[in-house]
Amino acid sequence: MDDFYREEILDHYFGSSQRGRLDHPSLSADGTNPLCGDAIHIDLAVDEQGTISAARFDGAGCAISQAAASMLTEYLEGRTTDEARAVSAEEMLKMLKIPFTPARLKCALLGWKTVQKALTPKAEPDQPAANS
Amino acid sequence: MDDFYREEILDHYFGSSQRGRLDHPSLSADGTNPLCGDAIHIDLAVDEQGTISAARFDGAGCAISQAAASMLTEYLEGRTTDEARAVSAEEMLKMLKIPFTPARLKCALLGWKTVQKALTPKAEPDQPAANS
Amino acid sequence: MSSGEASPWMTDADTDHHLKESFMGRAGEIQPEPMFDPHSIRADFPALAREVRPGVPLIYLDNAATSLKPWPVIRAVQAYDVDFPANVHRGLHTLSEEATAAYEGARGKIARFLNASSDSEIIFTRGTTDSINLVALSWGRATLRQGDEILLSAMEHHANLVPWQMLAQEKGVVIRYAELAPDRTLDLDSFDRQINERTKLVAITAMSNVLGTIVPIQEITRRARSAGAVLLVDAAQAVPHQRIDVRALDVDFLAFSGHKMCGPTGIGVLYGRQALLDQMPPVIGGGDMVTHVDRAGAEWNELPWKFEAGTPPIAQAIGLGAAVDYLSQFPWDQVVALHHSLVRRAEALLSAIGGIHLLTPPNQVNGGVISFTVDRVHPHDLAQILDRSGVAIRAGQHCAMPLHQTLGLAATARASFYLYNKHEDVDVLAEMLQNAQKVFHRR
Amino acid sequence: MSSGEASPWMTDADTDHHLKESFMGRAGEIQPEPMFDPHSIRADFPALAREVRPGVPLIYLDNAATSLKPWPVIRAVQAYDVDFPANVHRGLHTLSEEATAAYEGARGKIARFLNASSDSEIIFTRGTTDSINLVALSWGRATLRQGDEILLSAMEHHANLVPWQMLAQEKGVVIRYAELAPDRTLDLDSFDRQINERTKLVAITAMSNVLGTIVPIQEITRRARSAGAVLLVDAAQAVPHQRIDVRALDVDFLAFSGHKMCGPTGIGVLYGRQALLDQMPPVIGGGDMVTHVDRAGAEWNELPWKFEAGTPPIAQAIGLGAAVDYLSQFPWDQVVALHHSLVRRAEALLSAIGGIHLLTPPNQVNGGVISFTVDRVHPHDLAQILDRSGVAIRAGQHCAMPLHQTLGLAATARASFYLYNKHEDVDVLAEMLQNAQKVFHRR
Ligand SMILES: Cc1ncc(COP(=O)(O)O)c(C=O)c1O
Ligand SMILES: Cc1ncc(COP(=O)(O)O)c(C=O)c1O
Ligand code: FES
Ligand code: FES
Repeated sequence: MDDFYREEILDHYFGSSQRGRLDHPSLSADGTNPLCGDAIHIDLAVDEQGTISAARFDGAGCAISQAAASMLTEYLEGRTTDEARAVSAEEMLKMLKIPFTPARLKCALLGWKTVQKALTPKAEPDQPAANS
Repeated sequence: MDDFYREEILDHYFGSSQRGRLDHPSLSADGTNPLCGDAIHIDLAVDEQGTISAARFDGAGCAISQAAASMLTEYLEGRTTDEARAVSAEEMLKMLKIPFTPARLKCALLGWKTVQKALTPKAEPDQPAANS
Repeated sequence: MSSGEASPWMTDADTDHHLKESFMGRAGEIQPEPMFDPHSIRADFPALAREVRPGVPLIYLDNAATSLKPWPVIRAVQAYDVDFPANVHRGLHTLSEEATAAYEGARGKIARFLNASSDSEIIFTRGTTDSINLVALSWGRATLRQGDEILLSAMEHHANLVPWQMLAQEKGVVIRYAELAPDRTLDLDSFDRQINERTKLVAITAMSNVLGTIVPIQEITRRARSAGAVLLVDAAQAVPHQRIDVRALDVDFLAFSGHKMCGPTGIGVLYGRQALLDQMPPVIGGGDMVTHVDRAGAEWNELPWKFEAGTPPIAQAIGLGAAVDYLSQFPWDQVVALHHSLVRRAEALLSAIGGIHLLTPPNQVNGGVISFTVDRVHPHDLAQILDRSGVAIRAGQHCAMPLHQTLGLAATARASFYLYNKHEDVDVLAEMLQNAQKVFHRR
Repeated sequence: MSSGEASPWMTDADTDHHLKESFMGRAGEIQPEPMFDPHSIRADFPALAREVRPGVPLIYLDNAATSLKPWPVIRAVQAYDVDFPANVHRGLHTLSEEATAAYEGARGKIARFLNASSDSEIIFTRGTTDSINLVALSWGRATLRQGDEILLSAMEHHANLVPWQMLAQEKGVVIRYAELAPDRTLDLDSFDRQINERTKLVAITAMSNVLGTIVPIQEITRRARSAGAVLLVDAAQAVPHQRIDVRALDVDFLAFSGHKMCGPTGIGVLYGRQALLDQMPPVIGGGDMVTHVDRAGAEWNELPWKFEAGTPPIAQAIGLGAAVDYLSQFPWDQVVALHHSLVRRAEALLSAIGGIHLLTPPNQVNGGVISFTVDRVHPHDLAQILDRSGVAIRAGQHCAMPLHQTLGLAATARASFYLYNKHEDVDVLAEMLQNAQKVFHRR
């Protein structure tokens, strides 16, 4: 019916089991979409082998940004941090299967960018998102 | 031939007997046309009865501004300062008999404005024209 | 605006009358003509004829962001480019004289439109933002001292907020905010508590771009005057939607943009009281704002050119003049009534749907803006879903983040009307909102 | 530009080559096409079809003030007003996305036109004057300290003079001037004497709007670099007349206007080196230049939007993009050669008349400007007399009063050419100048 807001996207938006925070995340980061002020928080638990045992997202935003974050965190669980780092923006967009306008691109990539930020070795100490 | 630059205007422009300075002017003033930077100096000699015995103009500028100043100073000689003060902008334009565009209006009225300035009782001490 | 619907703070009959006079122009002489009909002018706006995509006509409800442009304005801009594309002021040739006459003629039209005392009080700028910054960088930097106060309201657009914050940072000036009343109109009691003898400037919007409500400027003027403060009015929304008389309102500065009132982009106006403008230093230096320059320094030109350095937006000023002509032909009290009735209709239809929360204060004098949130649907998703039906609304914080913080909302959706919008547009909006709810509610 | 005609300071073959490369773009790949013919494009410029008064066609020789506009530019502006008259950046609806794509697309075109490193280095402004003032108010106010020096040349336009004088006044900065050589070209020896370790900024025109001569920017860059000074180039005349490659020229800031290069009024560009722009504070506050605002303060947006507060000149930026496309289709070395040959022809014809004094240095690389005085005829009278024959020239000081003071001239007349001017235009100019002499010489 609506290729943007199809079943799968809305499932991730409303009923994601990935939504939430970890008590003791190994890595985490906050990201903001400057166009709208929406923010995403990412928590990752990484075991000694470098495998992501749990990934969670939290935040408020549009269906696209939240669904994307949900899909990505789901995908990351069980994968290594190296594999996670290797996920490209294009792969993120492919997961979403949505025809993107420039404005929605930032929505689609908000979670992905925040994950990349969490995975960046020399990540600065986390700052509260500006406008959450 | 050319209704702007007709004989009379050019006579005043090139051969005006009004051009020059007075040795001991009773009143004088400087005026500038901000559009072009052209400047006019006006000297008036006024006798005890308030009659303008001599009027001179000096300066560099377009034919219109110089001719207008020449015509006006010629007209003023023998008239009282009250009569001089009463000369309106319209009368000045009538003397010139030229169809005026807005830009040339400032040319036509430069001498007239400077005369009015010279005649203004509380005229500030004369300043050298900015751009002469 | 039917006379029964006055905002609660307009209790004083006199104020009410003045307000109407100054906002509505010839409101006194009630016109016997038939009610203004938006259908009659839709053909003037070529964008209304377009389809957003094949088979989907445009329903443009983003007028608070920018209005559509009518043919007379488009043609006026084109006439400059085609017939007399010359620079102004400095040329003696015919094209330059024509351009100068058209450019200065537009200034005159705007002066008369606002009932300014003289053309010298009309400074052409790039827009409202530019106009307000001009006051901040000129009057503000020259006048304000550490400890002075600027009074704003809780509902200002960033354009009337950030310039003052930048100035406050530089000068050690204190910014205060007049709060909203519980019904989200301006709280005049709060205003009275915030204004004091240190208040050097009151800078306030005449109409909120989020709430649509109209601020009673004469109430503000009276208060600013008795505090001895200068009054700047952000009229970006008010000038397109009301008739503004700067002398009746007795304001010091008034800023607005061409593009929200049928004019081109790239042009705006700062009205300033001559006595203030005369004292103010220029901000931007260059050609045309000087009478003399030498290696040591320069002398400033007279008003308004002192504030118009360089080649101005000539075609755009001429276009704005055409927009003023265009708008002036309508019985303006009826246009005001149209905007008001569109909002009333939207209020009624949207409240009936359920799950929709209106931000716009109910039953207020409103210049044609309605903001809302829809349960479970993020405003941006809403805007996108509506767009597929050709309905253009705006989502986000509408450059009014502090207002959204005050209201505790991350983002809102906004529909805003202008003189070509019809009641059917509101009906489609309501229908499409229900459609969006269905998409999001189906589980 | 025939290769024999190099300016005297272009002695170094290498510099000469670089200069040509950066100014003339693909000059290396000499085109085999037939010589660029201005007749072939005159139909693109509707103003050329007009009569100044019945029976008197327009001969437009005031291009240094503003150029005529071709249909593709007029149509691009109109397309925005007709098809997608929406605000940019903040909207999710189709019109807004189309407007944003067109606006940012224009930025991309300009970045490529200038060979900038990134679109972020292209700031849309209102024009050259606005661009230069932006640097003065942002970089200048943040960086310069008492005793620092700014080096200008004797031939600057007020736009590249007054902003620095205002800054100097505020900051106690010293302004120095590189003088002209006796042939009225820039005296590089004087430049070398004026630049020193206190010089923090060199701000210089790339082409004089009065003399028409082209300043060897790479020579200037080299000197600014070794002094450790920032280099700003006023390219208001150069961008319309030459191909500019900001990376080859290695400049820090470059300012120009749309209206002198076939674009609309109301738009200009500041190119800035990203590393500098990144450090610079914004000047104008408002919407779009922030990512976050609360009552306490704001966070700035990234480049280029940090410097573009409020609704930008959308239609005008799109029009400038169209102008860049329009100009880019021509073999530019041939256009440069055309301008040069028009000036050569004017030089030859005017010198032959007698009583005419050319200001424009003879036999120099010239971008299409010739200035002169005529004995006994004031330049304004001259302009007026020529106008009656449809010939549009400019008279006065051309916003370069200090240059005129240096030259000891109260005013000059200027004819300036662009790519639609033909040799016949020069012939008519010469004829009409003789006619004017007759009017004034008849006694
Ligand atoms: C060399 C030069 N610099 C600056 C300017 C100012 O340009 P604008 O008036 O478009 O701001 C001009 C044109 O007037 C110019 O010729
Ligand atoms: C109330 C208000 N003030 C200021 C502005 C800024 O206007 P502009 O973007 O045209 O400078 C707007 C519109 O965006 C507005 O609605
Ligand atoms: S609208 Fe904010 S992330 Fe999509
Ligand atoms: S042109 Fe200067 S006074 Fe006429």
